[in-house]
Amino acid sequence: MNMVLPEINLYAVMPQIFLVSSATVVLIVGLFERFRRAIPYLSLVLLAISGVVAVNQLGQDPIAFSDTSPMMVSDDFSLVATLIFIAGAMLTVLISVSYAEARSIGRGEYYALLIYAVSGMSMMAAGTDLFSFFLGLEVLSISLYVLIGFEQREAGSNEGALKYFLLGAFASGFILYGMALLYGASGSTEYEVIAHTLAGERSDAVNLLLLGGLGLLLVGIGFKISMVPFHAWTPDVYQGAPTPVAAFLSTGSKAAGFVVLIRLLDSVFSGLQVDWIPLISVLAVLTIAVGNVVALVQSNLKRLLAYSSIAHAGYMLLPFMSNSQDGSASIIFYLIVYTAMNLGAFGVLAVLTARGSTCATLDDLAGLGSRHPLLAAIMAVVMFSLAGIPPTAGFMAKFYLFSAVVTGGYIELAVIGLLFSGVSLYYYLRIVIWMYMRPAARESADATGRLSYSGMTALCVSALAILAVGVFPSGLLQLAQRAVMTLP
Amino acid sequence: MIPVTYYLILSAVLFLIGTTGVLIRRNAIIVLMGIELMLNGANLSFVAFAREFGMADGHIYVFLVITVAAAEVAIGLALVILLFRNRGTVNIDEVRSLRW
Amino acid sequence: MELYFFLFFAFVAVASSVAMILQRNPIYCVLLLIMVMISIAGLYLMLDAQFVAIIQIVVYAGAIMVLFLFVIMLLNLSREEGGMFRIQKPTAVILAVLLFLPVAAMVMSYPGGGTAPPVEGSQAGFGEVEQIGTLLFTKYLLPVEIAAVLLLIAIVGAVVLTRKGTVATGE
Amino acid sequence: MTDLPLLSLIIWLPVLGAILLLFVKGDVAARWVGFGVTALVFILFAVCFGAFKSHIGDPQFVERIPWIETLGVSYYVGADGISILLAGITALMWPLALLGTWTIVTVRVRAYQVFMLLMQTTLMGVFFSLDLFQFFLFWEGMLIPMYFLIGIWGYERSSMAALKFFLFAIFGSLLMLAAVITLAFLYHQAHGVLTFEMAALYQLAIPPEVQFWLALAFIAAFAVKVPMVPFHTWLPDAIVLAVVLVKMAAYGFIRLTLPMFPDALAELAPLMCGAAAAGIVYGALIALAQSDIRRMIAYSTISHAGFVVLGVFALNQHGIQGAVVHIVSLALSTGGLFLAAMMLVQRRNTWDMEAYGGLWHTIPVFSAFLLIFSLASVGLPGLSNFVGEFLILVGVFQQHAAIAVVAATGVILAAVYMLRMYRKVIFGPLTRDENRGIKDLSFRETAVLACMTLFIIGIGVYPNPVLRTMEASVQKLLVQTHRLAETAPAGTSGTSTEAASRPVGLDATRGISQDNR
Amino acid sequence: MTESFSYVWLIPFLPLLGAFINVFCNRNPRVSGMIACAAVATSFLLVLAVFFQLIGLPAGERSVDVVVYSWITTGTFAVDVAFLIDPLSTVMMLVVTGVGLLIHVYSIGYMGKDTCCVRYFSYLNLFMFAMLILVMGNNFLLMFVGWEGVGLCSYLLIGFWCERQSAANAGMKAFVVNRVGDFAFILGLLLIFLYAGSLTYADVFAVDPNVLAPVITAITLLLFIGAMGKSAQVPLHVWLPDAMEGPTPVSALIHAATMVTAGVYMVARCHALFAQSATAMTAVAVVGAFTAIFAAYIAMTQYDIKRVLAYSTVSQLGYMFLACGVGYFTAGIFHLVTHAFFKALLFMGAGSVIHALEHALEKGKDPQDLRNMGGLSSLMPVTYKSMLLATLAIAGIAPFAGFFSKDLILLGAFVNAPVLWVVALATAVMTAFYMFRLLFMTFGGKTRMNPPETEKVHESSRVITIPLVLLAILSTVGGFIGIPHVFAKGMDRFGGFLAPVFSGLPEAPVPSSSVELALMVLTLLLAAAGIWGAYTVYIRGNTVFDRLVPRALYTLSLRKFYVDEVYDALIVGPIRKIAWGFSRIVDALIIDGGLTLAALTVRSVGNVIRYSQTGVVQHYALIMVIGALVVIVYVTGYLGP
Repeated sequence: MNMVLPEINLYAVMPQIFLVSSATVVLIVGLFERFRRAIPYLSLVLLAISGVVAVNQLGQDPIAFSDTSPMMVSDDFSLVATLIFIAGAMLTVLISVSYAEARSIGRGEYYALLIYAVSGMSMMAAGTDLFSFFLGLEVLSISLYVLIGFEQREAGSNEGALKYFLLGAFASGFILYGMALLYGASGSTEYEVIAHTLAGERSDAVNLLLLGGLGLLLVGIGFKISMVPFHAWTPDVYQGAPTPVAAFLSTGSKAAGFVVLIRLLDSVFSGLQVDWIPLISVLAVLTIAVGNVVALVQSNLKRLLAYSSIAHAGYMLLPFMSNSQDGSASIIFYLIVYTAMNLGAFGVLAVLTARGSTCATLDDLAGLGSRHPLLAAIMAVVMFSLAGIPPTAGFMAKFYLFSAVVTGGYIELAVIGLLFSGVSLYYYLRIVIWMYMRPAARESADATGRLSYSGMTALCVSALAILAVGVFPSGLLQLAQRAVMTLP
Repeated sequence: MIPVTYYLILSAVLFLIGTTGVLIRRNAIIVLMGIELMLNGANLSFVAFAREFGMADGHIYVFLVITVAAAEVAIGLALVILLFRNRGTVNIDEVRSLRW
Repeated sequence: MELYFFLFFAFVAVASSVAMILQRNPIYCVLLLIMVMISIAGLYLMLDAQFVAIIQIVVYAGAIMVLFLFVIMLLNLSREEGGMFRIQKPTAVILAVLLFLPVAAMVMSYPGGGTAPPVEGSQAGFGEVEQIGTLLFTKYLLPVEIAAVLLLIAIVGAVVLTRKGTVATGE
Repeated sequence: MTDLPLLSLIIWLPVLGAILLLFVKGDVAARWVGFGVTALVFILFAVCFGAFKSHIGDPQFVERIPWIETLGVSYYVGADGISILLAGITALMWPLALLGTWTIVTVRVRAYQVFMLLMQTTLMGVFFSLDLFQFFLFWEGMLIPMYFLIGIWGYERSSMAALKFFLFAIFGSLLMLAAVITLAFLYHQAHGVLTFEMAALYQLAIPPEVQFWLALAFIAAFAVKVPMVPFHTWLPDAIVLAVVLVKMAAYGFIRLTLPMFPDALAELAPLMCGAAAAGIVYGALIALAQSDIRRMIAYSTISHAGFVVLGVFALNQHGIQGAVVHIVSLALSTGGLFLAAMMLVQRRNTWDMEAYGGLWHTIPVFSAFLLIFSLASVGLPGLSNFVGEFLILVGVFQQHAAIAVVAATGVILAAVYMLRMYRKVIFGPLTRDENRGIKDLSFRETAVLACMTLFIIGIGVYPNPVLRTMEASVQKLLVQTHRLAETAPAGTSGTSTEAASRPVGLDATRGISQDNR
Repeated sequence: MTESFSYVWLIPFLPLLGAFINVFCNRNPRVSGMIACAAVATSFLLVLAVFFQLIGLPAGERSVDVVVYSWITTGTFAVDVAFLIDPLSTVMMLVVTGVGLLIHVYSIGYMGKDTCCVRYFSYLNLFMFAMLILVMGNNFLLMFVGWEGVGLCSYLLIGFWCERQSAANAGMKAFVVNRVGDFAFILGLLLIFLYAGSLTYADVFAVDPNVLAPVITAITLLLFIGAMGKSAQVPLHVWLPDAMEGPTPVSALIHAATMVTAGVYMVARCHALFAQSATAMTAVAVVGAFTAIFAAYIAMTQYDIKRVLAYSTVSQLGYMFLACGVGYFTAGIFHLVTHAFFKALLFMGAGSVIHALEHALEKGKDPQDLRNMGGLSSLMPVTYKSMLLATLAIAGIAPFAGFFSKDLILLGAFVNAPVLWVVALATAVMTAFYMFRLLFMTFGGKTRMNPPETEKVHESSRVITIPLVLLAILSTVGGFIGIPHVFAKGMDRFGGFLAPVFSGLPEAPVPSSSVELALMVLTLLLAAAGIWGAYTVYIRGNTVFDRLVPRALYTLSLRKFYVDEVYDALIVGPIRKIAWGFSRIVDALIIDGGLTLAALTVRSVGNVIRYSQTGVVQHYALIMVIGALVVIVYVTGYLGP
């Protein structure tokens, strides 16, 4: 029996290889107690190296892993996505340092799992086969289950992890069944083949299977990006998870979901858009509405941010309707900005609650403006950005996103989205009010606590990035547009 | 020769029984088992389709799914054990401190 | 003949799974699930998927389900613990039935492969270890590697989560 | 003309000042920096104004730098007669406001200066933007400093007031954003190029029914900020910088709504005029029922803002020029009134009119200034408001005589509420002991108010420099509107015979709704 | 031509300068009066120069526009700051600066000791400025500037003693009522501009009547409403009696001699427009006549010396409007001039009395109440004599100034509107009655003061009496500038001087000399009857009228026809209620409440969704399955097999 080994190109999976190796290195080094303090920084360096690798490959023609079965591809899209994930992870590492240290979860495994998760996301982004996507998703998910439950002594952390796990696995089941249907319809799980099936003549039955498969995939991915009605886990899990993990969860994992969704909806399933456009638009509007309306009545900050992140997912769903390169680019751009914003918001909470309780409510923020002016200023910038007020990046992102929606001819969707984003101002600004216009209700435990340098660095970086992108968005816009150019 | 649709129907039935199990059981472990049942249902479809196509790719998928399932089970059971340690119960409806 | 086999396995699988989700004793549940696994393995054999069938029994029924059993014993879950949601039960069943209708309608109309031609009978070596192995090491090299990483993560995760004595070391 | 990028300097200097302020320690130093920067801006503006050629209707001092190329956005600033006037009043008011609140603002002084400076930047940016996107950016960006200024340094209930204001404003703005995007999209459809350049968008032929909705969206944004009834309820609680908003919103009307949607205006302009007139009376009536000075001023602002809107939507030269003059005067008179009131409240710590009385002999200088500002607000001829009001009435009277009549009743009511306030606060017997010891204005305060008074009288007595500055620009604007109106669908033309029989007072630049009769 | 008058801008400017100097450069109360007087005196001299220069011109060229600078220009709207020098404005300027100067001088004596006299004099000067702008402007807008300017000064001066609540209220009332008139005035201006295309007198009056025809009645009526406000014609007269809260010289200057006559001046100035509308002319005449008799009726029973004079002023203004309304514009202006003399004098005399009594009367006694006076003729001889002359003048006794002007008005009324003539005649009787009532109650009979009080009463100082004497002379001989045709043909210098201004009007019908003479005699007789009546009642103490006149009529007069009360009930009250309603109900409840309700709705929806988040995983899973069901059903289009 002769086995013909396929031509493989490791170059195509270089970032992923680097990420997995980095994680493993961190894991191993973490076993040595004496390097404990160095681990976050080691992780940073390793992530940066992976990032450099990814940057290095930018701008080249897509490289597939192998010619016979591509599985994963290194194109600008996946690379840009990977860079977003890496940046998010680096910021997460920074805001984790003091938090993890204070809660004695700052072991090698924590950072290793973080990087594994990034590798999983990267695989999802680069995957050109439902299975590489699925496996990447699982790598991500399993890392996240552990990360969320990392604070073993905290009942909330444990509960959050279990909830996320059960529902995540449940959603995986749907994805898997959907994949089975797609496999049945096209005989393969490769995106290209599925797209080919869609492009060619196809019987009604095959069409049905494709649609059913897509629907089930949407359920699973909708879960990841917390699209209504698959969103219910979001607030509970964010609240229970260690704050840096929640930050990571709300940015990286959601971004990964969207990246996959772009690949699927805009290139693979674009042939079925008449079918999924009304569906997605209804779900998007629902998502926006539920996220914003419930966030209005929240006083727990993590839950509030959770609902806000649901709302943002809704905004990001809108450009799919336009089904244009601008639409996809606007999602990528939004994701970049969103990552910075949400990491900033959760980061502030992480820095604030590093020593204190996990429960940060609005009242805990009262008087923050005078207690920690810099922290409050960063939070304010982030809130304005989330609300989409210039000159922050949030505005640019929203602008680009909604212009894509309008360009697609869905003005009414844009108007609905914009109006709800007006509603969102209420809760974002409430935070600012509490920080600056309310005296501290009670002396918080962290009132005099020194803020960690690493956390503040991360926060300053995100705040500055938000402002810088808000004023000079060109570079990132072009990056986002270039990223989607390589999509078929 | 049994038509492939038989298998597909069976797989759908198993998948949905699994789903129902997830929905109605309070014991976290059983819920996890329900999820396993769902995966098995999907697997059956894969194999049935593979037979239909005469290509063994579906088998590989099942192989991979089993791996994933194993990984999930490991984590899931670990979480359940942790839960039991923290709260002395595996009934997930009693674990609802995070809500509203 | 084949049909009887099919019906037998299908019946066992469905009956066991229904029993599983209704059974209150977790241990019985595990055993019933193992029954399901085995009947599915039987179906795999009927579908010329010998390798998968064996894996199903060895890994799934053998290893994974034993793990379940192990944990249940470990936690010493009493008979009546667990149980079901009363109100949610009918809802869930109705939902499942409702969901079954479109899915069934979908798969019922399945005519055969889309791109690949349907194959009659067994190809040479279809579903045998050799073919599977070849595929695993050529076409599916990357997924297998990822699966390896996945297992590593799972191991690490399980260890991290269940490691006892993680007393807060914060000074 | 100098080679300096004057407009950019004017726009961005305050930001530099704000950054500088971050490194300044101490309240006094912060105040000086704030004042110094704004004064510098004023000087720069003076240079700019000196070099401005009023006979040119096109933007001058134009600077254009590619900015966000992917969106077709460039950094594009320029000043025409209208914008330079509004920028001018901003440049003037800022140092005065900072000087006027020198001792009134005692908490977080540094932050106050920072936000005031940022606010100035956004205002200048709005006025000088020639790119719609950039305009919107500044327009929205203004909300942030505004929000803090209202929330932190406002008076009671200020944080909720700030929130309320913000929500009101943002809903309007978001609708406008949707319209902005749609405009760019329409342009892209028509010409295949993405651009936000205002001049280009003016030329866009938009189907009338689309125009209608777009115009409504724009109007929503501006109406909230002007504010027009019934979008005004944020104002009484957030009066602090209301005058600023009137300026911006009216500018928005003039710069964007008019030339962009001529066909829609045929339908909308009479409605807007009617709403504005209703607002004038409504605001005045409510001002009449207030015993709180701040709320009284707030409602008077609503009433006056109605005049501005009325003038703009008269769609003729008198109306628009009148509106601009009125905006400028409002900044001076209402701004002065509020500043003076703040000075008084700083001394006695209450806004209740009933708590005062008999101050004439105690603080004569203050009383005199308050009188002048009140009278200007009342629209006394010889003071600046009169010029604006009268021109507006002239303009509107030509279009909608009945509406002008209703609006003119505001003149009566203004006298009633202003003098009522004055009588309660200044006149009457001195009954309360705590009012006895009030100190009169300091030299600094006197200087600030005197400066405003000078301008009020100056514009009232000799408004022509102001009018001449914008004349060419307004004409250009109207020509723009007319040209598009003429290309409008059938049914809107054919009034030439009618025009011949018009009384001689009806000039050619009467605006489109007239033509549509 | 213009060059020769180029200095006229100084005429209004000098008083402004005076005000400016007083406000900013002068802290010395004593000097302030000097500065003010000097400014006005110089203006007066300049006016005289203008007058003689104008006389030197041929009659046809006695109308000169002097443009100072271009004021407001937008598109077709162009208004200059420019002055019109013609006989009419010159007459007004003479009256304003002349009488004004005397009152300024008088004020030094009257107000010199007030602590705020710097402020007082600057207001007074500012008023002169505004009034001169009003009469000199060559266009409607500039007139409006002066129009409002005098209103402002009136407001300030009425409220001069602002610590008195009543003074503050009166000032506000004056301003607001005037604003009602101004509102109409503005609308009139707008109409004029709309149809005439200009606001300059020369342009407007030259416009073809056909162009203006559709709106001429509206224009003139609107302008007249403005005049009614300023000149206190019924029903907008309510502010003038209250305006007596101001210092007495102010009442003399503003509320008798100058400002209140602005309406008459305006109507005369716009005679070209008014003449085009018979309706408007009728309205002017009727309103004037009604006001004349209405105010005279009220004046008969008032006890406040200044209020009597105030109602008398209203009444006399009514006469002037009557004159204008019947086309006798010259008569109106003539009466304006003579009225300025004698009414200013009356006020100043009253001021002199009040000034004297203020120091004499016990605390709590009102120095303005006629019932606290009596028998002052011996104590204050100069005041008494000059006031006697003025009273004779206003009563229309020949040959005092009032006789000539009033006679001309009555003549005009007789010729054009006999009904109104009867009214005017009745008014003349009443005027004689109430004026002599005032005189008798003040100076005649026995004193009603205590002896210690009487001792303290002294004649006023020279500064006060000299202007009185000067004005008394003018009141006596002032009428001779307009001797009627009956007595001497061509001796009507005044009419001749104004003739070029009113040349465009149709020739008024002139009755025969005998009729004219008969009318004069009748008038004189009736006036005498009025005087006799007053004498009977107030010197003799005869109570015949008490028995004859029903109580109700008396009360009606005393209570001023309850006009203020009616206004309170019908206008002020409802507006206040509407304002309150808007503020509390529409604004707070409906608009703001509606928004709050919307916000609450959103919040409660949020809360409902929030509390559906039960924390139980299976519930979440259930939601997911429902979602999946929806998705599947949707994408496959199957609702079942």
